[in-house]
Amino acid sequence: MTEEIVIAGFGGQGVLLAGKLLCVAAMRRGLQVSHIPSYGAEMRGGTANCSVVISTEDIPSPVIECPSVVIALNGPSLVKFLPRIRLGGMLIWNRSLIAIAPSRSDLFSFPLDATDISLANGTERAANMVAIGALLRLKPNLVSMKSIEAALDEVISSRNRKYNSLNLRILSVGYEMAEKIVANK
Amino acid sequence: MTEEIVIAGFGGQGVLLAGKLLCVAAMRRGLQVSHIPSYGAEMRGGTANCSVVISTEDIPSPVIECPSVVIALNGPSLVKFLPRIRLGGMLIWNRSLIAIAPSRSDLFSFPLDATDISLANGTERAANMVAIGALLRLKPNLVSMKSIEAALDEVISSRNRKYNSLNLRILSVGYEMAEKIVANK
Amino acid sequence: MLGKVLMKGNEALAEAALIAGCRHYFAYPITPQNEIPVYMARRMAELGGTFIQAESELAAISMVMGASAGGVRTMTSSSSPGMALKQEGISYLAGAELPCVLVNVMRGGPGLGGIAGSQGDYFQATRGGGNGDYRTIVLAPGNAQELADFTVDAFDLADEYRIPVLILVDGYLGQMSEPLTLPKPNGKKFEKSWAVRGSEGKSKNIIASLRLVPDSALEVHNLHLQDKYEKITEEVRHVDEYRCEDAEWLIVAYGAAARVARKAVDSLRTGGTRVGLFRPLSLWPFPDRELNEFAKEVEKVLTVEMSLGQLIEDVKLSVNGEAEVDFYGRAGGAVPTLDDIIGRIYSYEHQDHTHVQAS
Amino acid sequence: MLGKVLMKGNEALAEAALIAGCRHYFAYPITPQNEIPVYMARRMAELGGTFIQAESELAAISMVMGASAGGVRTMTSSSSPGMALKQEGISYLAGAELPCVLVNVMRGGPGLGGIAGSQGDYFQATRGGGNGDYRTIVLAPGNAQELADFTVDAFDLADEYRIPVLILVDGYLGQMSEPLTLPKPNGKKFEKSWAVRGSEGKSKNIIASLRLVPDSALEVHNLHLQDKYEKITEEVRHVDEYRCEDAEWLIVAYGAAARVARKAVDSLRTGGTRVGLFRPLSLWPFPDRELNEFAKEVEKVLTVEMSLGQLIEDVKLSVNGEAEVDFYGRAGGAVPTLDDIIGRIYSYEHQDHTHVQAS
Amino acid sequence: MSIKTIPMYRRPEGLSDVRTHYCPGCGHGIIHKLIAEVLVELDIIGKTIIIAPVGCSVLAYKYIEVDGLEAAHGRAPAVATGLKRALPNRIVISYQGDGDLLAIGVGETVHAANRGEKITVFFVNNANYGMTGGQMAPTSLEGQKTTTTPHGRDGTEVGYPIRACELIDTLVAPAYIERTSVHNPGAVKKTKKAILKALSYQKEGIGYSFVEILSMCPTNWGVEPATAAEWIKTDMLKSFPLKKFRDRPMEAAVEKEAS
Amino acid sequence: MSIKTIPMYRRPEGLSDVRTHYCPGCGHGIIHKLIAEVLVELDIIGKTIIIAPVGCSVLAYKYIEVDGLEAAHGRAPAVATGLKRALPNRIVISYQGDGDLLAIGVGETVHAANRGEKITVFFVNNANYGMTGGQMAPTSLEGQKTTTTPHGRDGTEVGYPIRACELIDTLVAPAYIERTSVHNPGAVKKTKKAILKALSYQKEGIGYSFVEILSMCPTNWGVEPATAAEWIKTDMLKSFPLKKFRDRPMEAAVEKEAS
Amino acid sequence: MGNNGNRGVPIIDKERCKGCGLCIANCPKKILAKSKELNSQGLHYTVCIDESICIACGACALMCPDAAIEIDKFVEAEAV
Amino acid sequence: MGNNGNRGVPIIDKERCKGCGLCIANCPKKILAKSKELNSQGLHYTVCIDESICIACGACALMCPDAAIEIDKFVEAEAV
Ligand SMILES: Cc1ncc(C[n+]2csc(CCOP(=O)(O)OP(=O)(O)O)c2C)c(N)n1
Ligand SMILES: Cc1ncc(C[n+]2csc(CCOP(=O)(O)OP(=O)(O)O)c2C)c(N)n1
Ligand code: SF4
Ligand code: SF4
Ligand code: SF4
Ligand code: SF4
Repeated sequence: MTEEIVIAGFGGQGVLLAGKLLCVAAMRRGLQVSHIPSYGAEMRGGTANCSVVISTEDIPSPVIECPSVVIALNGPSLVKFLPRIRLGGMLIWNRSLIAIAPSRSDLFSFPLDATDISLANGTERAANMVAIGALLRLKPNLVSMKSIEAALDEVISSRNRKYNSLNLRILSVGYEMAEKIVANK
Repeated sequence: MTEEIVIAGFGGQGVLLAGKLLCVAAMRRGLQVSHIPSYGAEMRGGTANCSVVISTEDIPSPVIECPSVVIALNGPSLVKFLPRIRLGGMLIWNRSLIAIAPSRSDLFSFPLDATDISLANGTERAANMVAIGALLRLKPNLVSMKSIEAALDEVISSRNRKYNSLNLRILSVGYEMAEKIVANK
Repeated sequence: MLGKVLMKGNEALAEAALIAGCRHYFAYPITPQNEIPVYMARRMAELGGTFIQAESELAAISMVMGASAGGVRTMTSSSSPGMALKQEGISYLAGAELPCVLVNVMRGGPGLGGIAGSQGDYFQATRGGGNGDYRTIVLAPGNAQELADFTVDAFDLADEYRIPVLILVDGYLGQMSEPLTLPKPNGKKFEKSWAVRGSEGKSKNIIASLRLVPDSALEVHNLHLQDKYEKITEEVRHVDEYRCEDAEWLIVAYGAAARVARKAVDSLRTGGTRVGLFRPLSLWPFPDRELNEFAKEVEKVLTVEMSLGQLIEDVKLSVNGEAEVDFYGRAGGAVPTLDDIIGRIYSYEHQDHTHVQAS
Repeated sequence: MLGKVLMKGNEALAEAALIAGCRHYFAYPITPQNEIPVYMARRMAELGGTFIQAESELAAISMVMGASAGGVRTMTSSSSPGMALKQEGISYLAGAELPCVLVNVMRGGPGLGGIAGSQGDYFQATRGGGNGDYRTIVLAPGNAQELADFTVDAFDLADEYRIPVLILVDGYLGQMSEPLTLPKPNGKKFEKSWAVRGSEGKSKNIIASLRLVPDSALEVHNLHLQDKYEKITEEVRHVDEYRCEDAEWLIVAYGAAARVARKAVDSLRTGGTRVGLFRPLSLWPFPDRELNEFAKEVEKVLTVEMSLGQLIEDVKLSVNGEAEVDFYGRAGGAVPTLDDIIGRIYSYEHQDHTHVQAS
Repeated sequence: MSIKTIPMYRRPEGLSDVRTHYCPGCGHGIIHKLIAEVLVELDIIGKTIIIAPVGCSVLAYKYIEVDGLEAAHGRAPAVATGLKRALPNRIVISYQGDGDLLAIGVGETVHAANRGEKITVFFVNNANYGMTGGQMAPTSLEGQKTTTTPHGRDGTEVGYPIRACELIDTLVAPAYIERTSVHNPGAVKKTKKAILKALSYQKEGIGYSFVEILSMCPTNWGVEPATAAEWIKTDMLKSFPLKKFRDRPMEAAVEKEAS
Repeated sequence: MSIKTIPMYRRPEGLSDVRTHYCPGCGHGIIHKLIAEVLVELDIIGKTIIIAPVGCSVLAYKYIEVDGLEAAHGRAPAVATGLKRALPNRIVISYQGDGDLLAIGVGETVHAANRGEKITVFFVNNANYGMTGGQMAPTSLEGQKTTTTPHGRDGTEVGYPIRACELIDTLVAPAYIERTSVHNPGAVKKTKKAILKALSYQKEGIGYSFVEILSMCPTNWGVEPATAAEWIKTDMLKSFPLKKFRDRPMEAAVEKEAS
Repeated sequence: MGNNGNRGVPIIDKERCKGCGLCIANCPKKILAKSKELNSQGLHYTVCIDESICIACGACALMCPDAAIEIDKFVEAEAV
Repeated sequence: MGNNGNRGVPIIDKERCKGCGLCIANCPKKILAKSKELNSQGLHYTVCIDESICIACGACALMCPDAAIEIDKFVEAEAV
């Protein structure tokens, strides 16, 4: 099993954290993992993204040409990564910030009102958690909710750990959203 | 024919100029020549010297390990180069500044009162000319007085060319000194 | 995986330097190694160590020179253009036989180039971009675990041989996070009676690369260095031979490029192609004899680099005509692809079979 | 000899640069190349050209970058440690494809080392001590005449290929005076529409090594550079083959070392030994095919350097196992001796004869 | 009485029609805009070359409609020197950040100023290294938290903010030295005046001019742009008072030295 | 009333028993002597390390009985920084010429001073590059003939003399800055006092000290040593007035910044 | 004061606007605000919520780092 | 002035002396001069031509770059 996941969004949307969470959770399950941020522009103002590879085998390169999963938290990210998703791959996208639905029909596309859900839970910064929650449901063999819970404690600095329960709550909302979508399909 | 000549003395004694003179004169005779100053110490206060090679053949290296001729215008130069002169080589030394006669008997040694002669001609800087004059006599096949005369005009900057006749006069004194020594040997 | 931590390569390296006892780190910011100074800024404050953000790379390498001369373990890190600026200083450190650890997290060049990972400084690292006949040991880790482990080794090697040791990494390895187990302090101690700590109670020490008097002093010094380099060449030869034993084709690669090559070997082996990966872990000294042995047995050697023909020179020098040497390289931040490597090796086999049939 | 002038190597080079039309020269003092800035200070004032004694080598190479970008012929010179400092700048110039002439009058290293002539920067010159995949043309004159002639060529090559051209000399060649005939201006003109002179009446020009967008831009740029380098490798291959035709033994050497080697060849030939001198005049591109041809015919190749094993890598890469490659090198300012070279070649013959007798 | 609209302000022609890569609220954009305006007003845009530093403004030449040239990190004044000496009739701008100009490049800064190169240096002081992610700069304030001074800059350990104008003001040659800011509209207006003066001096061949401009880096200061502008006013101005340090033609400089 | 002789002055123990390579009348010798005297007087000679620059004094460590360390040209203050941070209880001296300190190394000079490194810098200003044969230095006077300014230094073309003390005096951290000279016995005495103060400050851990010393280079000035000393008095002092620029303990510096 | 009686209108290029808010913070009349909508960059751009009281001071345009604001001024036709 | 009544003698190490003449130029009593002879370095070293009027001011020793001059001072025995 190898999943090549790109998580992309604005700077403040916590895409790096989301990637780390996945990695630590998968690592604790004994899987091989790699995580690399895009540092492709020693410059400002663009999108932020990270590439996460989770695999039962050694990982050759952390760089992902054609992702199996893309999580696009904003419009520019969608524009950038949509064309790269592999045939039959998965796209999770933030409908709160992306007005027009993606144009490819050769992949599994899951819209989430991620920012809206986050805001509804009293923060604007947890769209990433919604998406991770959804991913957990959509790729059930990747990592469990339990391991993500443990990973949250490991990855989040002690100063911010107080938000972990909120994060988990938002995560499960994402999970349930995905559940519903899957059920409806 | 190849002569490997080292000219050495204090900074102000014009050793580089003496070397250049020899080179230009020899070059005009169609000989191969090379001249290199000692730049062996990016530092101060030592002796100045230059190595001159004059040859009928191509010159491999301007660096002289064992000179065939050494012109030592002061004591430290003598100390430095005496041991290096090749067997049967020639030493021309400035008796005005060197108190003790050189110790090697396996070479041809010619003392000159070079500084005294220079001073007697109203300058303290022409010991080099005395020595070159002597060399001309002692190595008659090297360069002629005539070619040195031409070389003087070529090498000396126009500003100082007015001293050329004086230089030539001192040169001939050196020549005659050598003449006398040779006659006496 | 279970007892491991997930760390960014740059941070794994930094933490390993601390484990090795480095408390004097000097650097100037540059992408993609910025995590190292940022990490050190925090940790040195905790440990009472010294981190100075130098005014330039020239100053940083000179601070390393001062600290090393004082007898402490010291390190600097940079990336390609910054490393170019350190070349004079490295030459001085090598000439003065001062131990230290240098890190180059390479990015694409030439010039300002870009900041994606690259291996374009192989020549600079292995041949020395500074002046004169000198060498630095060059280690080439290939994952976060090796980044940490080799860093500890680097400090030991530096002290053992009184030589700068360069850890050569590309930006991908520096930037990516992977699971690793942090090394334990090994407790090795090195006597540094040569350090300049004041002459009280002993004769005075002088540390310099300058050799002026007598005329032969500099040649003598160089021959001494050369002896040391030969000793290192005998004693420090690190290589990872992966499925090379019965190989018909050999791939040579290091760092991030070698990770892809290794995968290619696995894939090709599954398909029945007898291919191996020769991964030098020390780039200087280069394990040339070892490679030459394999070269005698194989038909062709493929060099895979993230540069345009640098590693291949050491490969050719090692192979010395014993086998054909082929080249596949990417530049300016691109990573070799699995397909390209597999395709290339496959093409040999294909050619070969054609050849066999024709004969 | 009669129409010739006696000039110091450094000054011959400086005057030739003026003959080639260079009116913008920037440098920082360092022995043994100081005659060049001193000469330029005087002559540029006479000619209305620009000489700036830069505040450092870093500044000097950057001034060259500015002047070259403005479309004028420009040069800088230095010696080993100073050259180490210019490496980043050279990488930028190469990346931005700016023509210029660089001079390294080498002295002994590493570090401060000494100031006697040496060839210890061969690696730095031919492999590039800067960052990334780049090349500079490297010319290796062997006497004052070539110093002058190659300097004029260097400016033409630089403009033709938009590349920095490095003249690599040792301190002995720089310091010694020899007879030479000054070259005549050749009147070659090069269009420089790429220069930045203001965008008035045309679209704007940008000169940079940076390639950020798209991701592949830097690789594309590198491949473009590589194409150019391959073109140069085909077109610029300079070598002086001296008595090589029927040689049984071959010596490879450049610069001051080659002068001694040439003499050795003459001596040995007189004694009946069939030996030749292969003297590369361009060190990059290295005339590898040419050397390989000879290597097939000889028994052994002796590399003679004023360094401790640098040129030999290019020799081995060229010979590629076709003959044994031996090494004789001196370091730190020493010059190879005639006796040593003759002795070494003689020893081959002796061994060989023994061998023949034994078989 | 009918009402007509007339254009009071238009996007300057001198700006290229592209989106910059700068973060929202970054001062570089304001400064680029002013330079573009002045180049057009002085009618020198066609003979100007801008030398971009290594820093966030590394692509400055893509945003202003002039020829552009790269310099290695810190070396822009030396590159400018070479270029101006080659083309004395062109206008040469060295545009630099504080890491570039005061850390790695302080030598080139001091010496180009000291030679009185007839160039113009625009020094964007944003109190940190923007491009590489907010490390301490020579101009970071005491106590300022940066990624490499996580507990705030401690002057006694890593040095105090260096004042570029004051440093350069110890030299004889410079013709014009001023420090301005872009933290509010009034400051922006004064900055434009300073840019205008600097470039007109160069146009007239008068000599070296240096304009330091305090500028927001909201991203790395970790605040909203408006808060960043406020921080300049409340904090930066204390260490970097706005001031015209020198304004004299070259001849005056020569006289001063002679006397 | 019988007469006895007592030793009034003895060659300092701190000097090595070797001949220096300096030219006759070179100021480096005088300055070495003073440093050697002070190191003994302060009883710190056994814990001092001198960092020699690249310049005529490249072998300084051979002449003073202390541990010695080399720096690359211009980098002595950075080397000193590394060493002092490694060994905070040792006395670290950075001894530098004007090419070294003000040309290639002005960056390291400014930044070590700005960090207030607890080191001492002795700056030997001889208005040219001695070691490489008398080229122009940043401190060469206007009109001064050097091998690279054969017609005399022209300030408008190649810059005016740079004043190191004035430059450093713009920084907050330094504790002690003074310019002295060795052109006559009185000046030598004052120089010794300055050296003493600088090194005792370091001994007490007070902070960065900088002593600039005007010094003769008869060889490259092309005059007799006595004439060279006279030239310092008649010419150099005009551009480089002798002055104590700053003398305050670190705490004062901190206060000043805080206020 | 100098703008006494002046009237005008800011023309905001919503695609150039990065939503930094410097114009909003510096508008003396407080008539600029963030849009509810996003532009194609996904950013809340600036809009003028009451053009009628714009005094054409130019503060917003001066502060805009992206030169996204132009200003038109109203003048009495005969005065031109 | 401060040396009123002081008496002493300079002790010059002729082998260390480089003959620079700084001592000679700075001796207030003008009692130093160049030797006729050369030392082993071939240099004219400094000699004191009239020790009787040396005031032990130390000027020569202060100026000597080669620390070639030491000074002895004469004192009345009982004063010690
Ligand atoms: C030789 C070298 N060293 C370091 C870097 C990395 N680097 C790029 S920009 C920069 C500093 C940017 O800060 P500043 O000059 O203040 O400009 P800003 O980005 O804040 O506008 C650094 C250190 C580099 N590219 N080259
Ligand atoms: C990188 C480098 N550049 C240049 C030199 C050559 N160099 C040696 S000493 C020196 C300057 C000496 O002048 P200064 O610092 O004033 O000291 P002085 O000799 O006058 O005491 C120079 C340029 C060098 N050794 N290294
Ligand atoms: S990081 Fe700072 S300086 Fe750079 S673009 Fe962003 S706001 Fe501007
Ligand atoms: S050249 Fe000048 S500084 Fe150097 S030793 Fe001689 S007099 Fe002293
Ligand atoms: S200042 Fe410009 S970029 Fe910022 S919000 Fe206003 S219009 Fe948009
Ligand atoms: S000062 Fe010293 S070296 Fe100079 S002449 Fe007098 S004793 Fe000799």
